[in-house]
Amino acid sequence: MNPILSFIIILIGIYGICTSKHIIKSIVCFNLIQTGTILLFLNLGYSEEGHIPIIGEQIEKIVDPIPQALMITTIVIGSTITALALILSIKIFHYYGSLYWKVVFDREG
Amino acid sequence: MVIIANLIQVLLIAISISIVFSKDNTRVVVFLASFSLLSACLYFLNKAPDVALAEVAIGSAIMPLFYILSISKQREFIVMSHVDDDYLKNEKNQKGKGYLLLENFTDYYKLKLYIFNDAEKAELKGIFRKSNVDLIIEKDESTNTYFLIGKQSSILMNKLAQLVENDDKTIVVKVKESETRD
Amino acid sequence: MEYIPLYLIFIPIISSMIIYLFNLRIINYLIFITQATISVLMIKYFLFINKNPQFASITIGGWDKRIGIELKNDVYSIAFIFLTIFIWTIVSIYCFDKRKNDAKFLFFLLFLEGAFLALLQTNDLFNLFVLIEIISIISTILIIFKKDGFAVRAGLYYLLFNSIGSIFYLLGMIIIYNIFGTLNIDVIKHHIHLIDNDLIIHAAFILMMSAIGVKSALFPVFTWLPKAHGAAPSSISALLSGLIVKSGLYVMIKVDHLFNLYTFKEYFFILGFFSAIIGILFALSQKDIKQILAYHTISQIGIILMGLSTINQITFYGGLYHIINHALFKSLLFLGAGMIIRTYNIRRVTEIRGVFKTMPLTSIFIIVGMLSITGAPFFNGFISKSLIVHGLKEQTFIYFLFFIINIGTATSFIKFSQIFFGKSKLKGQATINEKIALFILSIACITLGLHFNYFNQYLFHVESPVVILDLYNIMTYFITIIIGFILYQTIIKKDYLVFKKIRHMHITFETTNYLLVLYIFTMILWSFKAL
Amino acid sequence: MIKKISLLIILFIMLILFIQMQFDLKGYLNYFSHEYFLSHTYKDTASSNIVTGIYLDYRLFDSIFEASILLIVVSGIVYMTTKEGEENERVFIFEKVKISNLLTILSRVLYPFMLMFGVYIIIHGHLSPGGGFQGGAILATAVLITYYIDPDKITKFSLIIFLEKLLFISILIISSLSLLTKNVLFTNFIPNQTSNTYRSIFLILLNLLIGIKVSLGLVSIFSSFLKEGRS
Repeated sequence: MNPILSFIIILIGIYGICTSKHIIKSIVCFNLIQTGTILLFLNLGYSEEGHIPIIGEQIEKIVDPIPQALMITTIVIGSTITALALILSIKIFHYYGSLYWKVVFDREG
Repeated sequence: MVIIANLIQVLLIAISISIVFSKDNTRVVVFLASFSLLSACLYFLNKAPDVALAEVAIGSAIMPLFYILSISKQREFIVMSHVDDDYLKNEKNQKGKGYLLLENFTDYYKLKLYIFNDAEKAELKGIFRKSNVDLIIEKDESTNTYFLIGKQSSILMNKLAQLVENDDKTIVVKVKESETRD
Repeated sequence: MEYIPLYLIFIPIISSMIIYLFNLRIINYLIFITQATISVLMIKYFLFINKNPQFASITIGGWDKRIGIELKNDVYSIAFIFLTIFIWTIVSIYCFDKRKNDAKFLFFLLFLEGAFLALLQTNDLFNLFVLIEIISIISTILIIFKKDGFAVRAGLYYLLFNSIGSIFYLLGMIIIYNIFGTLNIDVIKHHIHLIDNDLIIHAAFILMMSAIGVKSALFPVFTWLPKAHGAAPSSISALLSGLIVKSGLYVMIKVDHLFNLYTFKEYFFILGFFSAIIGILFALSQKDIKQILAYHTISQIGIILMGLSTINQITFYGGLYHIINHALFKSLLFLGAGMIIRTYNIRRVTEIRGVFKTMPLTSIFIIVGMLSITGAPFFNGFISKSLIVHGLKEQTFIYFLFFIINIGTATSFIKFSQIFFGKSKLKGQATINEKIALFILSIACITLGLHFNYFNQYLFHVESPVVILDLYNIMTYFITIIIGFILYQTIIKKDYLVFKKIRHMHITFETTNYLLVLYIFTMILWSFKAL
Repeated sequence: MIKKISLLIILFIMLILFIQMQFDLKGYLNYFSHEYFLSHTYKDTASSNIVTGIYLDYRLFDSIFEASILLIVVSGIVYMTTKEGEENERVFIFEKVKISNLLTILSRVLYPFMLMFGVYIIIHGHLSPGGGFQGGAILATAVLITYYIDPDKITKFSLIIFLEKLLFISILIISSLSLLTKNVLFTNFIPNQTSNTYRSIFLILLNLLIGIKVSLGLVSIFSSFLKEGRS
């Protein structure tokens, strides 16, 4: 519920992506940042007295539904990017025999 | 309720720290799966059941599967063989010379060897672009030498060349990707 | 009539689906029908909008503006749409000979056009994010279309780095949404001056700008661009450099108008200058023909940014005009380079010789592009550069910096022009379609150079009050060329160690991300000035 | 090392700024959309689940592009993993793997339930949490389970791709039908006067199409992953 904690996850993800030397780990860190962002958005719109945004009887207040709708889209986008990146990483392994960014980009050809 | 949510968040932070500092990829993926499962719980506690459902279905079921599949694909060494004698024979008592060599090589890199026979000789040009073959083995019948053909770009080929240095009958050929028509 | 914006988006998308599904050679000609249809529709819409400006925006589904998604066309987006359709038509003419059986390539190409047209028209912050992501994904697939090692690694680099950048955009959008409760840009623009808390506004602006910086390859975070441009097929490089990179600048204009912050004008001016200088420095040291052009894209984007980030109105329109001009001459150069590479099968500038003998017509077109990019009089690059310089003339120091950039550009294109001289026994393999594409582009370069006033009035509704073609500017150009030639003969030709060092410099992925963080941090530091 | 330390310092400064900003932000939080959706959604879109209402009506344009992202990625991945001209001969599931009996039996038991659950989530998307995308992902996992039950089952791969594209076009057509009935694009095509039960047909239809499309897309990505490297 605390936006600060979810922001810390984003920061950890950024730290990870700035230090990870392996392609797979970079992709994982990308997922971390994304999940942190989703959490942050949901946390900011959270209110204690709000209900789940489904219309039923005697509901007077709901949590903000727009972030939820947007975040579903974001999850789809993130997962598709991950899938594409993973396929590319397999290809890269077969081309360069390694998955370390440095080795891959140092090789000629 | 809030306390549980905060606890889960702290747990998430712990998991993400261990993801960032972990060196083993498989473990990272398992962590990631549990991470997204826990974050799905958090979404639910944040009164967002739709997002939670999406995260459970995608983040903790399908995505880890893709990760595991791609990691297992990255542990394979695919060899296409055009040889029909027992150079690559793999039976209990007798293993072919080439097979031993390749086994030695893949053990060094902790890769899984995957050999398949290709009956008809495919054209070599552009084959590495078309399919994910790592090594092609061919035999010159007249001189009885074996050619191990691989990509020049692959760093694994250096080690293979080192392994067969003193062997006259085996030659490692590194093929350079030719410039494609633009 | 008012739904034409939507037709513009979905006609390319649906025809791309049809091309993919049928996978027939005859169906592939649909690409030209599509281009013709959307150009006719666009011209109709343009005339319609000029008469009834109230129809310039539609809300999809007819909902409240604050809830639904709005498409809105203004002066900039209409100019960009014309440019987009034009460049896409050229590229599809250029690559049709080779790709007429390749339904997949045409599918991605047309889909990208639809998504790009949507990006230009949307007036919704989240929709913008979705479209930016689609564009990065499709361009990744087009970059790796050759499937070789170079392309795959460049594609992965591009994909991951751009996606990380656009997450920052999402973060900025989250802050904006939580303040205003809506995602519509117009509504936000209406209310943004009511917020007196600088910290929040600045934070949102910085986060959005960092994503835009990645997308448009500004100074510290440009490393994806040369990799991607070098690896992609030439027609795609032309598209990437001509338009896809500009999508970042377009979003930047939009975001800049939304926030209306004066604090960062100077910052982006300095950043633009650095991008220009660094781009030229790298371009001078490169030997690969496509890499040189790619680094020039960075430097030209720097110039555009310098133009866009001033308060002076004429300079701003100069920057805008330079976006269009750059799209024209850079795609001309990339397409020409593609033809040269295919004929010679090598990419090193030092080894390609005698292009003028093998492909005389093509080399004339390429020379037109080179004259444009160096800013020769009577060509379009000259006009926009002069417009940018015009606003800066009073500040001698800045004028001097601009002069340095011009000299650098001239020097590196003198180096590039060495490919025309010498002898060669090869035979040119240019097909008629490719020649037509280059011809149209070079004609466009010259026309936009000669009749710029007319275009400015018609598209942007501005007068260009300056007498640009005066003797002073022409003299400056020749002086630039002479200094550039001397510099080339004395320094560049000898290939000193410094240039070798720069040429072999690799910036790894994690360092690039670190640079992105630094870029954000410098913006934070700069914003303390205002707080 | 300098890099890491400076990075930590920068991130720490960012954190402090964020904490500061978050306190400021609380004063500005806007409650416009909370009230608007509570009072309008059911009337406007005939969906009790407000998120589905936003997803499939207010912001349908977004969802179409979201569906197209999946489509693009699927065709990109298929392009990456197939040789030229081989796509038509490809089959979906291809090699037999040795699987323990327990897993097979378990999968047999689970399979119908998962299928049912997925379809339930899709069809009830406008009433309860869920919708096309979530249900589609669950359906995809159910289809993947058939891989354990019956590895020999062969489906033409090109059919899956073809169906996916076709479904996308039909999503486009259904969502633009409203041009004929209401003269606006991308909204519910059933007139507002009809009862909400009928109007929710649009939501169910779209959810169903999106669900099938998503599951087909994920299955084809999965099988591309499996085939990758086995020439």
